[in-house]
Amino acid sequence: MNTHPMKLVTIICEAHAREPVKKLLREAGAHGYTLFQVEGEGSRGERTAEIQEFANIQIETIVQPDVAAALMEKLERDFFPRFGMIAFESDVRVLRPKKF
Amino acid sequence: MNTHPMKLVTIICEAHAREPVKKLLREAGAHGYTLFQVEGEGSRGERTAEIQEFANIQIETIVQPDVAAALMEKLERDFFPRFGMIAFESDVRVLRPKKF
Amino acid sequence: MNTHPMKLVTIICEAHAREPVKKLLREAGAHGYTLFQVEGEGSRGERTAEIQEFANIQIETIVQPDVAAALMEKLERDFFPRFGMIAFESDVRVLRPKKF
Amino acid sequence: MLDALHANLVSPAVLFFVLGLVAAIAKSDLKFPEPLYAGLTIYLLTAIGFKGGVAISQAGLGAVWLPGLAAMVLGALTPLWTYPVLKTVGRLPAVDAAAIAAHYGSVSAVTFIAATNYLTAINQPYENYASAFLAVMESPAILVGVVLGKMAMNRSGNFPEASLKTAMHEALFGRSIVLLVGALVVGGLCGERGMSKVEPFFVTPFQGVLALFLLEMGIVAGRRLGDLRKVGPFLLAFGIIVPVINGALGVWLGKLTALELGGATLMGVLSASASYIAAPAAIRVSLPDANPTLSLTSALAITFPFNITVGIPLYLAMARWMYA
Amino acid sequence: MLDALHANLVSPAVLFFVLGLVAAIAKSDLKFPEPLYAGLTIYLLTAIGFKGGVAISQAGLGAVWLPGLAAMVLGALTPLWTYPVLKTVGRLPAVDAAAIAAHYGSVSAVTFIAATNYLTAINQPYENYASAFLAVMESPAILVGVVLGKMAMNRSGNFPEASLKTAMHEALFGRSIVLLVGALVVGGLCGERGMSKVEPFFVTPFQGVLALFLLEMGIVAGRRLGDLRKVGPFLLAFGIIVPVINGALGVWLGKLTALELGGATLMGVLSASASYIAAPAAIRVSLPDANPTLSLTSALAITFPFNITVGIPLYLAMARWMYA
Amino acid sequence: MLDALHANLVSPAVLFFVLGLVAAIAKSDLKFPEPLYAGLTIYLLTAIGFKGGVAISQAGLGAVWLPGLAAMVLGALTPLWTYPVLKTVGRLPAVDAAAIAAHYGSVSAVTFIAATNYLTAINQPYENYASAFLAVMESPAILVGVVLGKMAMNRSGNFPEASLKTAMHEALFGRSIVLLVGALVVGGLCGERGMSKVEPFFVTPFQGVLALFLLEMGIVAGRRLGDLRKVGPFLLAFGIIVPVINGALGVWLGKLTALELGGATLMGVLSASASYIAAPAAIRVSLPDANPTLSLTSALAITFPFNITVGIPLYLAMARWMYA
Ligand SMILES: Nc1ncnc2c1ncn2[C@@H]1O[C@H](COP(=O)(O)O)[C@@H](O)[C@H]1O
Ligand SMILES: Nc1ncnc2c1ncn2[C@@H]1O[C@H](COP(=O)(O)O)[C@@H](O)[C@H]1O
Ligand SMILES: Nc1ncnc2c1ncn2[C@@H]1O[C@H](COP(=O)(O)O)[C@@H](O)[C@H]1O
Ligand code: NA
Ligand code: NA
Ligand code: NA
Repeated sequence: MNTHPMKLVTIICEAHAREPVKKLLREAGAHGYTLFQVEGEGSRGERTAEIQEFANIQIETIVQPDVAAALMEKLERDFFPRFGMIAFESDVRVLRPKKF
Repeated sequence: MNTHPMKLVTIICEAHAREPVKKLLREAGAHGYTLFQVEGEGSRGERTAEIQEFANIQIETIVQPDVAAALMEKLERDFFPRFGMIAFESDVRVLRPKKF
Repeated sequence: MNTHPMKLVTIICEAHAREPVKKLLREAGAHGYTLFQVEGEGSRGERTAEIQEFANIQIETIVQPDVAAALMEKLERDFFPRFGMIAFESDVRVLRPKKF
Repeated sequence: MLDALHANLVSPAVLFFVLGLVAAIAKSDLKFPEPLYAGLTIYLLTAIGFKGGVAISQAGLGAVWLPGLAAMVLGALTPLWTYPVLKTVGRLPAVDAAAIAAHYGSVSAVTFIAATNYLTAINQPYENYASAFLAVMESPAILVGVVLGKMAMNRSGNFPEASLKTAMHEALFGRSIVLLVGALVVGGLCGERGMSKVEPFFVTPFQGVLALFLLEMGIVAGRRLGDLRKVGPFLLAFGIIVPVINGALGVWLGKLTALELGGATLMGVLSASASYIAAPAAIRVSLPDANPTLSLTSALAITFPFNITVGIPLYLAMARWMYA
Repeated sequence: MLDALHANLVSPAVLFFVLGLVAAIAKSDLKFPEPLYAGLTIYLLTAIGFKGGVAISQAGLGAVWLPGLAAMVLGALTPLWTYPVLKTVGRLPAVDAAAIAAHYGSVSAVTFIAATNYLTAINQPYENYASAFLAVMESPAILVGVVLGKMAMNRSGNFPEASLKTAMHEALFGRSIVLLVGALVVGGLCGERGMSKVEPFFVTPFQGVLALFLLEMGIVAGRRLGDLRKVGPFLLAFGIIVPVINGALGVWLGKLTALELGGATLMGVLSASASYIAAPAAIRVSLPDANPTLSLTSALAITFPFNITVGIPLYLAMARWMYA
Repeated sequence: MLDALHANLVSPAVLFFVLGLVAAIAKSDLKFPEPLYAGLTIYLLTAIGFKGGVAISQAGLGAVWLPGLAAMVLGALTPLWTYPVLKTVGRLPAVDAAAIAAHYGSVSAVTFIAATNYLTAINQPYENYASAFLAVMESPAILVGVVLGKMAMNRSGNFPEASLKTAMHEALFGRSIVLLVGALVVGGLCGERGMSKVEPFFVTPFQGVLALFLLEMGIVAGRRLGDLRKVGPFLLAFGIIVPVINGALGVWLGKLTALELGGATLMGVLSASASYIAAPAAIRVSLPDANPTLSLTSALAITFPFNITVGIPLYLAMARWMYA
């Protein structure tokens, strides 16, 4: 199998950050994302999923390493101070690397 | 702790591919899977989660490395040309390796 | 980018284990978690998501390596014999390591 | 009796239940999304609770407390006789016996609701405040069952959650209790005036909602049918004989505490029914060593379908015989 | 005709549909969560099926079988003439032609329901058992379309799921068929007595629920409008002309099989409508090489809005003309 | 006044709200799944909008425009006086003051709906077209609040989304506005004839649905009670005193623009209510530096329960006094 290394960036944030984060992904050069409705708990307390506007979402995107680095940097600078969120990256291997 | 390396194969696809993918997993020798209802965007445009038949799902399965390789190969050959989907693999460590 | 290695522990279990697992996370020193409603299949058969009480959940937590090791140990000893569940760990890199 | 059975079997509610069974057996992809199930449950429990509360506000607590107390005692005592049967006749491990006993001492709200529906359909009057008995019968047996299980295995104490305290909180503030008791209190405070405002939502469409819900319950029960092999012939017999005994006990106790024929039938139905939501949830965290397949399959795939189809008319026939 | 059109366009159902279109075009964040969509679908299908079953129990199978058989044959034959048109006039690949032909031979339950709604609103009587025709017309064309597609590409057999067997199971036990046929049978067994119990749920609020559902359908269809560029002018014309032809055929066949004016109109509506749920699901797994954008966009973004707004009154006008 | 208060407190809607509060405080696991919440919201907003639209079609736009314009102006002006109060008396940062001011200038649809419910229950007539005021009062204050916030922090412009443009789109096409204004227009076009078709869905069961929805709102508000410590005594007082002032202003303006007693009460209710869905969504993306705990806790855990229980009868008492 011919798999290619790529970065998976995961962002967990309050639902209000949805459109700003999607805009960031587009600008940073991600070609797609996958979005999960989640519940969660962190430093800002529990976040149940009863009202969409108050809920949590998880956004995952597979990108080239340099895009991942740029994404993480912008998240830290512009988003972390303003939204309840965390982000992390990990290593994955994909087929069809041109797609990402 | 005695953890054992294993492969996590993640498949994100249109909901119509659900039964074919489940069948593939069984045939390839996976002993289980976990399934998420997700939204997403990729080369085929946005896929919201309003109508189950038009929605996106994510299927994750933990398997032995050789099973992972076989899975990825079959996905590339038989599924990618036909369904809107992506797939990737990553490294995880499990307890009770015999289970997978 | 200054990212820091951390462990991501993923637990997939029957919904009835929700409160016990959350309690375990708190006691083991995790500072947060994210929870997904999922479907799944494993050695205990298929678990659809129709009735919340009979459903599956996935809980993810990002923790320091030692916390991860302690978590996995307690899961194996106290939880695996009693609940339908699996757990695995993987490597991620985060910003703001103090948060976890 | 045959007439009563026929009237039940061709009602929309029961036929939709059978449709659900058939869909599950035919492996259709038909299923209800979880939030729809949750929504229907919330509706049914608040509706039945509210109606019961209004009925209490009219009948007065004086009429309710004695049969209510009797119902509670009956529920609490059921595990005490089923537990030894399960252990000695059924040769089940103590913890499994305790778990199953708890399920059969507790009650199934949907079975109760289907029974009220049936009585209404055949014009058999009943005390509307009977939903108060439903509310008080859910928890006691669960607590008794947990104590029995704990006593049987008090050496293996390495699981901290496995505590009576968790079971207590679940029994008092679990979602079905909060909805049912809460709506009872709300209905009691509002009385007839409040009822007139919400009747077109909580009462008029009720039977139709129940029919739709039983379609889903048929699917859920039908999926469990495959597990019948796992539970063995003893539990199969247990899941039918015990409801019949408990049903008779309930009807008799209803008569003893001066309920009318309809109310005694409902007390029989409650006693005969087995819990498949509240009890599994509480038992799973309090007695995690019990095998959930045993208790859930008997409550959901044997006793529930039996009661919905044959049991309810049978308990009515018993009541008619006792009141004759 | 203009009166009939106006009556349709200012009905709550159609106006809510237009509101949904507008919301989607304005990129509003308004959307219905999936379980709500699923719940509304389950409600509409069981309600229409149940009503149809009760009607059959009153009219007798004798009145239903001939037009029902005719409806089935009409559905099965539609792909046979649309397939060559799509291939030769539209110059589409064989597998896409087969897929689209299957969609147009099958039916849209929501279009049918909107039509019954419209007839009720303008006091035009119709045979209530017409929902039986809806039930039997969904599957045949899908099976025919799959066979056509398979025959066209029988060399490329490396995809095991792509089998007629899958399509058969989907056609017989897919969720919409199970709900519709199941509710028909339930309604037929319950008859008028069962109806009286569930009428306040399945009948009285039906029109309002439909209006809300069409709001959602407007959003869904509106999102597809962007794909209109991708399908090209041929499919645009196809998506309007074929329904008109099929509508006329349906009305004519309805008259031939002795339906009344209202029933013939509904047969026309069924024939004119294109499936956008059952057919896509079955075709996607049976003919995975077909491009879903083509069939789904024409069925959902062209034919469905056309029928909901202009088509339904048009088929009624046809019927009035034929019956004059 | 005490009579009016009592009538409100023992209504099913308010009692279910209290039940929700209790369930949350007791840490029950009772909760409504998100799609159920979304479905109830969609129902309530379309129902109230549709009813208002039908009322406008009967009363004529001539009767509505003047009080409508007044309502809009009142909403837009509210942030202008509350903002300095929050900044100087409350010593809050400018951006938080702007955010809170926007919430209190905007409106809570559920509070409004509960008020119409209450007036109906005590047989106090009101102008049905008052939902038009609800529709026009949601957005203006949000825009004014965003401008105030932007002006206060115009140096820190490194966050591109934080724009007035986003807030404008949200204010015009946010889901609640689309549902409410859209249903108003649909209702206006359908008129009385359309109403007769959907009344059994949109009107008859409305009060019951509202009761169930307020149960959920009680849970949501109850969960926020723990944050009361974080907001401090100033906001606690603000969350009760400002509604009373705004309520009086609204009633007075209603009288000035020739509304009847019932309509003026509703204008008071709107003015007194604070937004906890639309405003948080818009402010969170337009003024992301504002602390959402402050505005949300005061709107949802202080002002909303106050209005639902005590406020609504109070504003009616004010209206009675002014109209006496
Ligand atoms: N250590 C963690 N592991 C997994 N998820 C987390 C963790 N900390 C926070 N989260 C998620 O991130 C969301 C926002 O975190 P916070 O801003 O810390 O409240 C939470 O609601 C969780 O869903
Ligand atoms: N770069 C990406 N990162 C994460 N998910 C993706 C990515 N690209 C595609 N997806 C997911 O895969 C689905 C199918 O992708 P596509 O076939 O490219 O439209 C999308 O709807 C997304 O959920
Ligand atoms: N190999 C696997 N890969 C992914 N998820 C699994 C796997 N095995 C089990 N699971 C998940 O864990 C749950 C419990 O597993 P089990 O106790 O084996 O039935 C299942 O319902 C699945 O959601
Ligand atoms: Na019982
Ligand atoms: Na057709
Ligand atoms: Na206000």
